[in-house]
Amino acid sequence: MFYREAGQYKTSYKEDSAIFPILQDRIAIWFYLAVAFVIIPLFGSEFLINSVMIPFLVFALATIGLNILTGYTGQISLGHGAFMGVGAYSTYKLVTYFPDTNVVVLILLSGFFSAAVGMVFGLPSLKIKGFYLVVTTLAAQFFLEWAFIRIPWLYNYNDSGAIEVPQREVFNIIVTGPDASVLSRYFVVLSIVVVMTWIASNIIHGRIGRSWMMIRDMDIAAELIGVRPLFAKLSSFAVSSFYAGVAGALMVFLWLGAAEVESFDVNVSFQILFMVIIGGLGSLVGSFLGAAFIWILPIVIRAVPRIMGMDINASTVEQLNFMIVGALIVLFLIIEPHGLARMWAILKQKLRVWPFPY
Amino acid sequence: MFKKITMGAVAVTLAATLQVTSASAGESLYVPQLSYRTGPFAAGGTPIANGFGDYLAMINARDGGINGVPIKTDECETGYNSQKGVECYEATKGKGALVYNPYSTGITLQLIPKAPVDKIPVFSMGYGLSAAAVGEKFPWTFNYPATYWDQMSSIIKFIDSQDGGIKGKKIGFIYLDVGYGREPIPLLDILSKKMGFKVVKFPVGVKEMQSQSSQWLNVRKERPDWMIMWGWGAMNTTAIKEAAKIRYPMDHFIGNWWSGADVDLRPVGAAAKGYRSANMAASGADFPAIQDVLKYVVDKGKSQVKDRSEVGTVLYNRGLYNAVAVVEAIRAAQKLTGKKVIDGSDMRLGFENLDLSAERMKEIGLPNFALPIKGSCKNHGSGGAIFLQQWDGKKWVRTSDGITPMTDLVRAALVKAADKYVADKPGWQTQTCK
Amino acid sequence: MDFLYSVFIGPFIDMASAPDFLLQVLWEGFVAGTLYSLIALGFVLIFKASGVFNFAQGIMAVFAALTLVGLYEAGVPAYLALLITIGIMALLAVGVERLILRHMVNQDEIILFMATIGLSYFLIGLGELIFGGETKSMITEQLGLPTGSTTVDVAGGIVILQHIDIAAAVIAVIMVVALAVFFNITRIGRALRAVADDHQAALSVGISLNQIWAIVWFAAGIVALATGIMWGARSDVSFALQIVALKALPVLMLGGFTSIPGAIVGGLIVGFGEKLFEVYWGGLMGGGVEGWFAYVIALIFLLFRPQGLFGDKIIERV
Amino acid sequence: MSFDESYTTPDGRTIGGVLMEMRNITLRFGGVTAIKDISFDIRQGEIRAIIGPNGAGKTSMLNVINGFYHPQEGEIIFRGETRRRMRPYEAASQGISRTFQNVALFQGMSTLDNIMAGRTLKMHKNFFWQMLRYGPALQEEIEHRKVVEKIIDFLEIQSIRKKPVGSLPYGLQKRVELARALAAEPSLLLLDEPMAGMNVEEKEDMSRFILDVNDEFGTTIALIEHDMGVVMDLADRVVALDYGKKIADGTPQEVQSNQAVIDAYLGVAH
Amino acid sequence: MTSQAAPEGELDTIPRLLARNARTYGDKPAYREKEFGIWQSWTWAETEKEIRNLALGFLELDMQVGDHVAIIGRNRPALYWAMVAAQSVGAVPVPLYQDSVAEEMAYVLDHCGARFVIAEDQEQVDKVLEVSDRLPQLEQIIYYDKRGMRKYDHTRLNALRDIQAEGAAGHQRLEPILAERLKQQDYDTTCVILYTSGTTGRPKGVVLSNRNIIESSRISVEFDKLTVDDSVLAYLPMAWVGDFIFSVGQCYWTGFCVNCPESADTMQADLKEIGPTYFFAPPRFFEGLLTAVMIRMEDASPLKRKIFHYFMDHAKKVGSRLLDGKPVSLWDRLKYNIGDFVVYAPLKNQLGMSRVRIGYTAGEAIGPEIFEFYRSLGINLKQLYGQTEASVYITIQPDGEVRADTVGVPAPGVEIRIGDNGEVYYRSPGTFVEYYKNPESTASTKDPEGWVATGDAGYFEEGTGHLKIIDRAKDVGKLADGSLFAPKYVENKLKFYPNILEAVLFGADRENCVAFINIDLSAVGNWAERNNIGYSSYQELAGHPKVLDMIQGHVEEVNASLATDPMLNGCQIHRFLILHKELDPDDGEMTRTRKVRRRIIDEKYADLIQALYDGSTEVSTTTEVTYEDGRKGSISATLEIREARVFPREAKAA
Repeated sequence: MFYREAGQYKTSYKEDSAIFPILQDRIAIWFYLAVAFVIIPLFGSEFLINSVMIPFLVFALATIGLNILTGYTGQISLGHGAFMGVGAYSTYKLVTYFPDTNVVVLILLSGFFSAAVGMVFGLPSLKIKGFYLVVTTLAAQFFLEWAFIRIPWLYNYNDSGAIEVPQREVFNIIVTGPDASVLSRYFVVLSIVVVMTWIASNIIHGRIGRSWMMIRDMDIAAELIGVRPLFAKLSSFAVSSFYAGVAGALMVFLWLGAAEVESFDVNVSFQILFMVIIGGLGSLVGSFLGAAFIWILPIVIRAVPRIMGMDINASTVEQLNFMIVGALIVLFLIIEPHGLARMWAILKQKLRVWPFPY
Repeated sequence: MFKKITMGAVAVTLAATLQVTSASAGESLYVPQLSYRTGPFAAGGTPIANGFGDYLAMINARDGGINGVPIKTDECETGYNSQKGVECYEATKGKGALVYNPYSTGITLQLIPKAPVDKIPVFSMGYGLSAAAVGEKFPWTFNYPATYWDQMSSIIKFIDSQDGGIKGKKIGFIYLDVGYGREPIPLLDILSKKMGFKVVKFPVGVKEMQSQSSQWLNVRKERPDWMIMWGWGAMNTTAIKEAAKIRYPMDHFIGNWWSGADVDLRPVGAAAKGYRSANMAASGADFPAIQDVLKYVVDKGKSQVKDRSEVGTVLYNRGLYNAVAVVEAIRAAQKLTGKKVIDGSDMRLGFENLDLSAERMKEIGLPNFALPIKGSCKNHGSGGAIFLQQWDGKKWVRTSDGITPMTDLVRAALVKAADKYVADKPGWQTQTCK
Repeated sequence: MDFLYSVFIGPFIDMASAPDFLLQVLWEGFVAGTLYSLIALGFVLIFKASGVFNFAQGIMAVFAALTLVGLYEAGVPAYLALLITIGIMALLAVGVERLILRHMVNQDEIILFMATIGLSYFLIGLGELIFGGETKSMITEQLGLPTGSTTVDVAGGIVILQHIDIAAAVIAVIMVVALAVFFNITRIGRALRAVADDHQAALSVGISLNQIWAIVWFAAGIVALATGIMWGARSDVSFALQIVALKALPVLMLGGFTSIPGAIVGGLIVGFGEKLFEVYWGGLMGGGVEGWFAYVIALIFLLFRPQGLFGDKIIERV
Repeated sequence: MSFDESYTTPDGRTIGGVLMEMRNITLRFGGVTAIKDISFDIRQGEIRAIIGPNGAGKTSMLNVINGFYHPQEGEIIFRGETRRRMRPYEAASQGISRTFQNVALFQGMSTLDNIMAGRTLKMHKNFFWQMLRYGPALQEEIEHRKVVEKIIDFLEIQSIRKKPVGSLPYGLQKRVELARALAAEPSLLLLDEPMAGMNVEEKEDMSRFILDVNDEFGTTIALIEHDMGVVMDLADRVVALDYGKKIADGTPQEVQSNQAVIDAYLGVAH
Repeated sequence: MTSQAAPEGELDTIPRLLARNARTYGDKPAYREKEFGIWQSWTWAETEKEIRNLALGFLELDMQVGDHVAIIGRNRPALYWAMVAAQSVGAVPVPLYQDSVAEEMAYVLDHCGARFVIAEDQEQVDKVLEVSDRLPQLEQIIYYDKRGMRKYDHTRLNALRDIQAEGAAGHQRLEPILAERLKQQDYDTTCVILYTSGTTGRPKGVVLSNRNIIESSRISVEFDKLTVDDSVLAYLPMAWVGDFIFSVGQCYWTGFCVNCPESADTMQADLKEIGPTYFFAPPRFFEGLLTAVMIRMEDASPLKRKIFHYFMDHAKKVGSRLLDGKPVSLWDRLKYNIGDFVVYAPLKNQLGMSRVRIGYTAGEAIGPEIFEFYRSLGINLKQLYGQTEASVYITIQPDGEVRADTVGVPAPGVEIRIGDNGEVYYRSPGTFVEYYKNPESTASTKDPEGWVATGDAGYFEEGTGHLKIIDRAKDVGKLADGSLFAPKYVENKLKFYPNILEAVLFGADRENCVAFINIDLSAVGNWAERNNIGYSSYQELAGHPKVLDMIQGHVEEVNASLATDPMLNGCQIHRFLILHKELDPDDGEMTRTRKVRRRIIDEKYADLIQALYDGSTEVSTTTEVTYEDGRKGSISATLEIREARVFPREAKAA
């Protein structure tokens, strides 16, 4: 309905292969960015920004990471919670060793550590396919969880075994540590997520992204065409873990402020996988939708009785929350196994062909 | 379409925030209650939350609040999960929260740095970061009546008093392998050097809480003279069962105060006879204040307890004790500031001036319920004494008087740890005490 | 040098020097392995017949045990509670078939897998809502299961055998035999095998796929109940058990998704392996290696035999 | 005629020397011998057909040629280089590309992306530029897009350019697959039953495209086909297999009149 | 015919207009073509260079002044360039219908004596080569698409790109010759020869001078205020005069952009992408589009359908009034605006017409419903009446006077008179020079004073001065009782029903009228699907009793409306049948422009006509058909004949 595509013709391949070839989509993107960068900071409550937006963005980034691996390359992973941990712990170590370096740079650098770890645990994917890969990534998950506890060096021998985020400034603005304002943290997270989403989209639309999808769709044909499975799979593991690592670092440094190993346990891996599936395999938009759904839905469910003035105790709400989320997940998979992204795409398609039904 | 949902969600959340903010504008004392009635540790979280909530409800019902100002609580479910805990914190801190009782060492660690920023004290009663007891370095954090280190030193002290001393003995330490369980290890290491005993550690991962056969096989292999446990939730029962299985002498097995709940021991029953644990508050309901709770709250159906018999159990009483401390701190703050409605900073002062003497405890209807707590600017952990209780096969029996921790030694170690914590945090807020 | 010694020689000396202890370790490994096998058995049943990788199997075990204990605590006699629980598992099976599987025919396996995770969330919420979150102890005695232990003197030491562990092993064997009989002799069992081989073929013999799924889920529910009782008797009944259930994954990887003997052998390999490794080598690494050991074994194993222990060799075709 | 010299076909194409030679290839799966001691060659610029009844080992042969299966015995000489085994992507980088009996397109991608996928080996811009999708990477993408568009034009699939391949009718999928194989600018193109499952009209189209490919680009083509009529029209030389053995080799006419071939097709008992 | 001076000095030939455009609009797009997935674009400066090189190349090939250059292919920039390049060297372009069979081509090529053929691709080259032995004058074939051409004998074959390259290479030598040639041309030089398809007999080559083309273009451009920023989609046959006027005449006059679709299959999609501002299509196109819209809407959800119809009804009420600038209440305006957002604008967008400023339809009568539909959406669709011989324009509808039932007022500069027999005559600056090599026809069509007979019968409506066309003058006959018989008029009324694709009315010199009906497969097929009527073939569907019932309803409605017409109420259809096959140009039943060839139908289906008049209730027949690949076959069927209700003549209005 909103789409007016007549007259939007492309005179070059650059325009034709643009990521948002339709004008209205470009407008929409700018609109969303404006909301994220201007409207929310201006009008959002601290709770909204700190407990809804920041975690949502962090999870969206992690979901993009896993989506690269699972959605675009077809390799299932249940180790991404731990890969996030690698990013967080390595940022922590980097911040310790280079206290004067821009913390944002260190956060991004930490991605390389998780990328390296991800590649190591991705090696078996060359021989092990499909569901069996779950176990190898679970091995990564549990082994890393164990390592985060057993290697006290990782947490600077803190008595608590937790990593606590020190205060760091970027351009004289405190961005990490307890004194960092919500907005400064929000802007850092938002900027990183936006830039990395853009980069992910670029990679996916290029040769490398295509080689991932080739492996996903038909690995044998891909190989016969000349894709090296080793390179395609490992690069996917690396990029995917890089994103997870940065997300993990953001989670600890710009959201939680401190973390123990439980912040990266297998439940996190499951949660991210959920976000990927509910959002839609092989879709960046879906990564955001999935993260929003899985993260925000429980918050809403928790808020509902409070708003309705119902006197339901917290635990019942939580149990109902479990049931509702569980049931919704099943429902979603039944209605649209391709996730919210597919629904989004269908909706968009409907709007594009409006008033026609197809 | 989906954007609409998201926006709807945001709107709902915003509305929620607004509504509660306006409600708290009325005269009340807002004490958010972070609890966990779900998740793997729900068994312990539930009675604590009940005890805490019921006592506050009793104060409201019986006295109309504290000095006439009603207490308002808001229960937020954390599931013992740090992320959800922080979310609860963020969701409630804007409503004039006076104090946070995180009820999880993990959540406590997250909240400690936030407390000075938001000016809301964190009260981790008998858990959390031990070093936080050092008031100079942690003005906003309290862990009365004792830190884990105090507790550990008391237990070691007790062992030292048995069977001809601890020197040359082998002490096994079985612990839940999270921040909480690892917390006392530095002190244990210090003590082992000082007192000449050997420590063997048996970590139990959260995932293996209910399958500890390997750990106990190792215990059998190592044959320690004493076993000390820092366990929680399902880990406790399983550990005691496994100990019984390998016929470990139960009277040489001592748990800390999170490893000594009724729910932990009941499933093992007679096989656990002789098992000791530390505690900070008496069990049983034979206290006037608890009778009031029964009368004003439980019997009126305003409590979440499943059964009347839950009142008086170890963890219920501990939650109640926690509420007592909060209420008394509020009173102290009101007295100090002369205000009826106080804020977080006032509350901090109240905590520093908390004085739960034996007399005061008697006054509020809990005679001999717990050992005295006397807070100060310096000492946010009080170092109050710990007592031991022993399982007689059916119920807990208090078997010792207060065992004072090795205060000097512990304090020195705490200060060191506190310095270390603060060292890498520029701009960390500290205070000086006279 | 010391390190090499402690890795390659020390543990074996330990083993040799205390054979009774070694036997105890092996026994514990055996018992743990049996329980892994039981959970894995539930997985295999469902996977074989419906191609669903049922993540909720562990939760089903807890849910079944919780229902049993909850009913008993509500005053229902133990055996009646057991029957009712079996009934509830049947209802659950039918419910799963009606509400989930029926609508998800021909979906990707990962989608089905996700749906079972959704199911497990639902069951956790439901279980806690009805029975509360606190840990419950299994009504072992009331069900007539043995308690206590027997001490056996061997090799100059003792091996302690818990009666419940023996019972668990026996029950595991009974279950396997019963399932084998069920699969090979009964009409439904044969139909199930037909389904596993070829859905079309099964349809052509006139068996409704929907019925078969319900039956299989029911069978898996029974296995879950048995697992829940056994595990509950060893430790307690609480949702913390769900994490242990994840161990069934490496067990399945070792055994192959569709092989019942594979599940048994895989479970035992994991059980023995992780106990031995934890007790004799774990200390070197600071302990707690049990958490990942099973997965790493499975991983290494898969690298050499990607189709699992009992799976067929995969020939790739284009 | 001598096999080493080039010659000109009646329709004016030039057939060159030997491009690939299979020498005594034997391939076994466990106990089953799929290919037994087969030798034949493919000459530069020709259309070479491999025929035979089901299970004759035709597809296995193709799999051997492009490195997907590794024969236990025998050697492959490609452009003068002798080799026993090669990885499929090595074969691809040597200029061997193929289509599959059952369409093996990337179902999750559009027609355009599928054909672009065929250019994988020709694209080299590094990760950094890919990440920015700017400068050289974008330039490269556009250059290859141009080539791909030529192929799209060549095979007349403009109208399905942006459609997901999964939604296309079978005949078009086959054509897209051919386009993908062509995108690699192969020197040897292997077609595994390019006309299977097509109607007469589609078969005619496909035949025309195969001839055009051979004609326009001079691509050497080896194809497996069941339809003898098609083979007679298309192929310069035909090799016939049965039960993993070679039973005939020569011009279509020769092979068609070969008694062994007739027997094999009529199913005479062995 | 009055002789007019060339406008604006030197702008009296197409090549000179090109030079002006390259000078004035150098950076503006002149041509776009969807090729290789994107819209390849050429600015006027680039276009000029392309054409110049090609012209130089033509000189290299020794193209002489007055040579005829045949152009065969679909609308492509290169072929347009070839026309202008040919004009530049003084030759005359002769565009041919690309879908003509070789036989038809042979006649035209021979008749015009083309020395050069410029063919789009292998297919067209093959056709020309097939008949080349009969074309002694043919010297060179130039092809554009090199695909498949490698094996051909190239002694008489050249690729267009190579010609251009050669031209560019020899430009120093050839440039002066070109300049000389350009100088020789003037306003009365032949611009193009267009062969009319002709409903009867052999095609005739209409010679149009620069004056004809440029004057017509100038007048029409001024009439509709077209500018350099407009754009058109060139998709109608290049051999048709309309395309030549729009894509060459008006294009070069204003400098607007001509867009060529990728292929016939993608025309609709390309139309949507380009979104032209100036659009021409025959009624058939609009009709088909509307049918497709309605069919697609049938599948929409009930709510959406309701919204759609609600707003479409509103649009019907006020849409055209708004477009005509008539007063509309504020509330209706508001409602229209809402409707615009919800339905009209998206719908126009889907149809690729959101940017259409001026749309024309001509060639046949358009159904009033159809016409109103587009206008109510806010698309300024108008009608015009024209001919090849008039360089298109005879009458035209000015804004604000747009009606479905007339073809408008005389275009500027056109004089019209109605002959005694009702035939329309005109005289204008666009009036053609002559029929090539056919003085008899020229003489019989154009009198010495320059009046041209259109062959159509019509009359001016009283009061408005709008011309109304009834039918071909020669087709207008009399029934046995002497009343007027205008088959086309009735057929059009029938064809306005989406379910009816074609109708052929018989009745000249008979007592009453009968008709053949062709159903529209997509519309009726869709209707059948919704009504659970199974069918496996066109023939089966056409013979289904329920389909017959439905068509009968339509026929009777037409009868009812005819009954009110004072002149034509005798044309009511008494009996009809539904044909078992579609009328097809391949079978010679229609022209390439899809006009019914009555004489052929009369012969071919004599048995059916016979049956319609002899009162039988069914008839069996066998018909020869030509398949797409040229093979012949035959189909047999038994057709049911229906009686339709006829209405009594209403009293003539005073």
